[in-house]
Amino acid sequence: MTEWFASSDGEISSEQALDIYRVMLTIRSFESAAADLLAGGRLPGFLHLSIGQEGVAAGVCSALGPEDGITTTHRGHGHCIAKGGSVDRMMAELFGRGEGYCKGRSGSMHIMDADAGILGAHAIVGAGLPMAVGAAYSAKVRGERRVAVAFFGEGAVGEGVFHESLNLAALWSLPVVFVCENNRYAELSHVSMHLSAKHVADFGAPYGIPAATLDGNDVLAVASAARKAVGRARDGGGPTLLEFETYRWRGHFEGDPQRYRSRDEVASWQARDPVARFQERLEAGFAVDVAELDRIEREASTAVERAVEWAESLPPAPPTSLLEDVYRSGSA
Amino acid sequence: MTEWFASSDGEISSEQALDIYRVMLTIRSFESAAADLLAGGRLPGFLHLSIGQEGVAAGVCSALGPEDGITTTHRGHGHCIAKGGSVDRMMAELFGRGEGYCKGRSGSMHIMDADAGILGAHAIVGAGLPMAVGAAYSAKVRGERRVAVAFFGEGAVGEGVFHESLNLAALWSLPVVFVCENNRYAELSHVSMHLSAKHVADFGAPYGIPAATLDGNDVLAVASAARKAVGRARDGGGPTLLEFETYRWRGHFEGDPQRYRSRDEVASWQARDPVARFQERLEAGFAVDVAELDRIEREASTAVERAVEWAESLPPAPPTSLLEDVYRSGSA
Amino acid sequence: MPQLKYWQAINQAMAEELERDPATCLLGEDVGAAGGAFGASAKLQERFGEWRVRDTPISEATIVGAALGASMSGLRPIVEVMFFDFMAVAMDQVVNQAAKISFMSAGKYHAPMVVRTMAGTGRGTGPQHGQNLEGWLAHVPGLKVVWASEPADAKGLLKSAIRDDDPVVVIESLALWSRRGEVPEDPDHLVPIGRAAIRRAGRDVTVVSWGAAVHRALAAAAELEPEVDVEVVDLRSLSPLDREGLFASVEKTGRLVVVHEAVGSFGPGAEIASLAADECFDALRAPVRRVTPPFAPVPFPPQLEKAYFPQVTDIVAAVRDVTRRAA
Amino acid sequence: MPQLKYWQAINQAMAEELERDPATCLLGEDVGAAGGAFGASAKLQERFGEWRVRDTPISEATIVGAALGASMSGLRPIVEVMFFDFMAVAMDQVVNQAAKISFMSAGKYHAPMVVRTMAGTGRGTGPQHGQNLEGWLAHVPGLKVVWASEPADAKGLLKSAIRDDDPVVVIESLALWSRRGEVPEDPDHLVPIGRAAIRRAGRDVTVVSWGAAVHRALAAAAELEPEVDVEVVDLRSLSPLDREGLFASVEKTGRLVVVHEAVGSFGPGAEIASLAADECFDALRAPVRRVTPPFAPVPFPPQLEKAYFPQVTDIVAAVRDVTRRAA
Ligand SMILES: Cc1ncc(C[n+]2csc(CCOP(=O)(O)OP(=O)(O)O)c2C)c(N)n1
Ligand SMILES: Cc1ncc(C[n+]2csc(CCOP(=O)(O)OP(=O)(O)O)c2C)c(N)n1
Ligand SMILES: [Mg+2]
Ligand SMILES: [Mg+2]
Repeated sequence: MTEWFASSDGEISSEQALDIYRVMLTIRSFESAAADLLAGGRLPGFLHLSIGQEGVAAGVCSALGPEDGITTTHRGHGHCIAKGGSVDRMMAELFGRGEGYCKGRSGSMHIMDADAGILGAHAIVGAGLPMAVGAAYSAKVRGERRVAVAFFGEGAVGEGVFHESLNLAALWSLPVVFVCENNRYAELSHVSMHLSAKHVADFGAPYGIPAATLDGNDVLAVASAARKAVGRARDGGGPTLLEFETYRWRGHFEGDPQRYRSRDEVASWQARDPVARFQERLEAGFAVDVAELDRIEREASTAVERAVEWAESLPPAPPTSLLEDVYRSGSA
Repeated sequence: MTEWFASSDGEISSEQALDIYRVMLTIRSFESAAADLLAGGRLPGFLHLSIGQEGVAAGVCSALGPEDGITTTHRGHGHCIAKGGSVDRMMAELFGRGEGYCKGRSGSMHIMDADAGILGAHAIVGAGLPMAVGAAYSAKVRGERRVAVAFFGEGAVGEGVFHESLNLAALWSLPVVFVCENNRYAELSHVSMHLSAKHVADFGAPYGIPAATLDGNDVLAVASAARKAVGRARDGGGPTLLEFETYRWRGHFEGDPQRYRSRDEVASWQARDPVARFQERLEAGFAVDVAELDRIEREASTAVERAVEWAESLPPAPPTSLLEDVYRSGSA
Repeated sequence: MPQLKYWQAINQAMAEELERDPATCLLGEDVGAAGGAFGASAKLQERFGEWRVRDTPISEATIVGAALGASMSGLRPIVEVMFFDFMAVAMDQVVNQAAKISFMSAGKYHAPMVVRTMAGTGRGTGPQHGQNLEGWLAHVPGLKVVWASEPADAKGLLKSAIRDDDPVVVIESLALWSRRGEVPEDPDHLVPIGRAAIRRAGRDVTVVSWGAAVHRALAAAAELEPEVDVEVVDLRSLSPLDREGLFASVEKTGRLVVVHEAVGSFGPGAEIASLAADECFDALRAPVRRVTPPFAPVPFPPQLEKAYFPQVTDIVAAVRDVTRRAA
Repeated sequence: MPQLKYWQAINQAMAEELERDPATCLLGEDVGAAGGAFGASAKLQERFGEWRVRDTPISEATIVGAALGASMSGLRPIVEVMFFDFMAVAMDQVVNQAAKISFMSAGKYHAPMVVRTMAGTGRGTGPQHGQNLEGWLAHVPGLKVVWASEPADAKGLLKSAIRDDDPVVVIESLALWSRRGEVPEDPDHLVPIGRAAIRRAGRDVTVVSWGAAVHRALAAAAELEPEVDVEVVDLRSLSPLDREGLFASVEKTGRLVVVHEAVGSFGPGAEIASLAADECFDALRAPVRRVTPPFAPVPFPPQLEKAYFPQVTDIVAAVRDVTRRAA
């Protein structure tokens, strides 16, 4: 199975590759900036960062079009950026400004963007999976060629809805791709403390769902596997379960003292930095020159800096917004 | 795997075999009587009968001691009788009499008996599994050699708690045996409409839980597999998942018009009657003579008749009992 | 007007809405081939196909979550959760996700979905199939909650719910399943969500109720006549609540009795009672009373169900008690 | 008496009870090696071993169900559900199973288990981590529900809950996590479940509250002095409710304001208000008022949290309003 998902040369064009690179750097910039802002007391709330995992977000979303939908988690900035979410409106949301995606009321864990097909970041572990299945069911009923992707962490396998969602998707042969980012930890606990299976991908077999465990820090491998899974879904082939092995460099949340892991372990994964690896690959395999990469990096960080500047300059969301949008139709 | 669970001659003594037979006939008598009573307007409430599935209840519970615990479902009469529940108190419960297991307040779907290790029939699909896991955790923490068995239908695989329970049991290597009665239907829907896996036993693999799909209408095969699973659990070997293929002869509930299946299908399973098959086996393999079997059958039906007579003669549970036992300690 | 049974009115509402809008669909255990555990979706799969009327596994949480995702993606799903008690299994998706989608997306998404669930009260179903949890749901911002006591409302409220752009929980009474009543044929027969109905006008005391309990309130009113002139308000919609309708009645009568089949403590009646104790304080001439089951699980046999759920005599006694007082 | 922080009091309660009774155990996400997501179980696994203090997968429903099974089999488990909102995931096991075990087994089984859960209110946690659902739980026969506002009670109520033979939900306020207070060292320091505490005696109006809101009620009382003499009742236990304590206070003052951090509609305050509107009707001299958040999901940024959750000024205004009236 793993082989079927393997990447082949030429599958991704240089242009696509540079887009992917831009996305990865935007994610890293965005989250690094957010971390600094929180540490500096300029941002309210909590932050769960995905630095080190950018390959999965960028690779998977490179296989999706705007009509496709995603659901994600408390650690969803990367997925939202990769799916086309605006860093401006995301940053405004983190700042609690009225111009944010939820008018500054919901914060980092709840980015949604109907235009970009971001069905939402949901902070209840596992909660996004049924929603993605539902979006796929809608596509099937309506005869649309849309695909839905559910991003989740390996911790979500502990929640029953993960399994229920797999069953439903398989039973109804729905166009949904389940993307697990196995970053070895759920909060402060190692995967060995919460999961008895060797691989999350093992859960595909009972349902007959194609599944594989792949290197999430190799963005081209991710992109390639995602293309296959998404293509299969779009063509009516049903669901796929992709498990990507990766690692979060930061704590579970910003401020996490991280007593549960060693510096060595972190360092060993930092040595497998998906951004640096892709950079090398771009230079070697795609013959992109360093100046171009630098330019992209600068653009990404500039976009984030501007977002910060803009968002911070806005007034805090007003209390009058509290009751807005509670109901779509008449209110209670 | 299936082979490891296979039965071998001499494993079950004649005495044990006759006990099993008695249990099977008691279940059948009890449920037949209940069906008639309900049809005759003498019983209130709803009934979900397991006639045709007696082999699983009797076989599995023959491997358990009084110290072991079980949880069961809306279709739990058989398991409760096989585990040592009193037909008198069960019948009194069905009649809504104060002498019933719940003082006649809860009815057929909620038989519990602390003395017999019946942790309870629970009418929320899947709800009994976590409880059995908890009982097994208790045995582990307290250093007791007790085993817990969770009985459930194949429909329960649709509920997340089934999967969560398997994960927890495997992760903690708990002394619990998961016993699925795959009777092909969940309410009015065939298993193909609710489960995408071929076999419920397939769900063992991802967790490394030994599992097998076996003939639930061959009570000796059931008993033998249960002995192995229970023995393994008791010796600290961890959980097992046993799927027994079987069939319910009656509707989902008494009164079910059963439009979802053909008479032929029912007849084909009635031809595989676990009671009749065991009877033949007892005569052939265990050299039990027919008179002995007749005697056991008469005793079983007499016990049930007495239970009916007694229960029906009792006064209905009094309204004063409504507030009893809501709290163990002081009330709210 | 044709006479229909309560369940037939539900069936008709769904059939009409499935016909009217191809985005409407129905999901649930046994809703398709079998036509519903209690027949509410009879023949719908035949008419609308196995995708729009779809049998599901026993996975309430995921079915509700999938309906949410579908409702955010162009469909208007109806989910059937077979018994009210089973809502507990799906509570996270109902409350943490569906109810908050409009708010969390700043209105860019919304969840035009319906969760239909059936209350087993009075049908001998016992502790895990007979609970009434409407108070939980009405406590959740973003949800709407309705409950019909008559076939015409069963149709009209369900149709309104299906056309509503917010998630609506529609509770149905199995105890009323075979109740007959006139049901308008008008395919746009909509009962507005948030509007109570005065089932019997009266001057002396307001009795507020919903679902099957309404009929006991009416029977009590009949029994009390002419001694006490009881106004019976059928709430129909718990959320949003018809505050104006409620206040107008209490201002007029000066007395309030709330009757429901959920347990009393921290139950739905408390909201009605305390609204009156705040907003109608000056008009109140007697203690506000709630007539509810005792604080205990639901029993199954008939004699205990009768002792447990509020009966006509209980309502009569409560009304007598509050009207006896001069205050 | 030693000063402890709220979370330290919780930690001490668990440590003492784990020490005292080998049947006591603790289960939850990150409770073991990590010592709890917020530190409440710091060092307990080191002391009591990895079986009695056990890290679990993210499977709230099954963990609660397993605790129930364990509690029926000789253990006295404490389960930690990290945020109050996540209770929705486990609601079925809490309500349909645990709460009914004693009833359904006619008292032959019981469920001496505790579910500890933390309210994120006031900590910038937002719509899925900041809800207060105590009203749901208090509405369930068979459950007990407590909520401490002071470190001493956090210890004493939790110890009572652990020793209680019924399932008790213990709610803890993250907003009070670092609050200091004197905490008795007595290993049998038990705060009885079902008994409210008068935090400040007064004659003019009763303000009932619980959890973190109590401190705002006290601040409001201080601000209103000497103009209005406010009695502040800290409920501590929602179920069972200290009806006598509540009634005595309302009978004395004739005025009632209820303050809580759950939304108002169909919320827990309604029970308090309607009990008073029934049982203390003759004593009431003003409308019964509830001070609660608006009917909307919980926002996350500080300025909106402040606008959302009841503040001292809101309580002051409500008290002024009800005392201004002669009635
Ligand atoms: C139902 C529920 N339980 C617990 C939590 C608390 N929680 C937040 S993140 C998390 C760990 C999730 O781990 P994983 O799924 O691996 O995602 P990661 O954080 O590694 O990206 C937990 C337990 C939650 N948000 N929802
Ligand atoms: C949570 C929940 N959902 C739905 C039901 C309604 N229901 C009762 S039995 C049943 C089918 C169960 O099928 P299965 O597990 O195969 O058991 P069987 O009846 O075949 O013994 C359903 C859906 C329920 N009791 N609980
Ligand atoms: Mg993880
Ligand atoms: Mg079945």
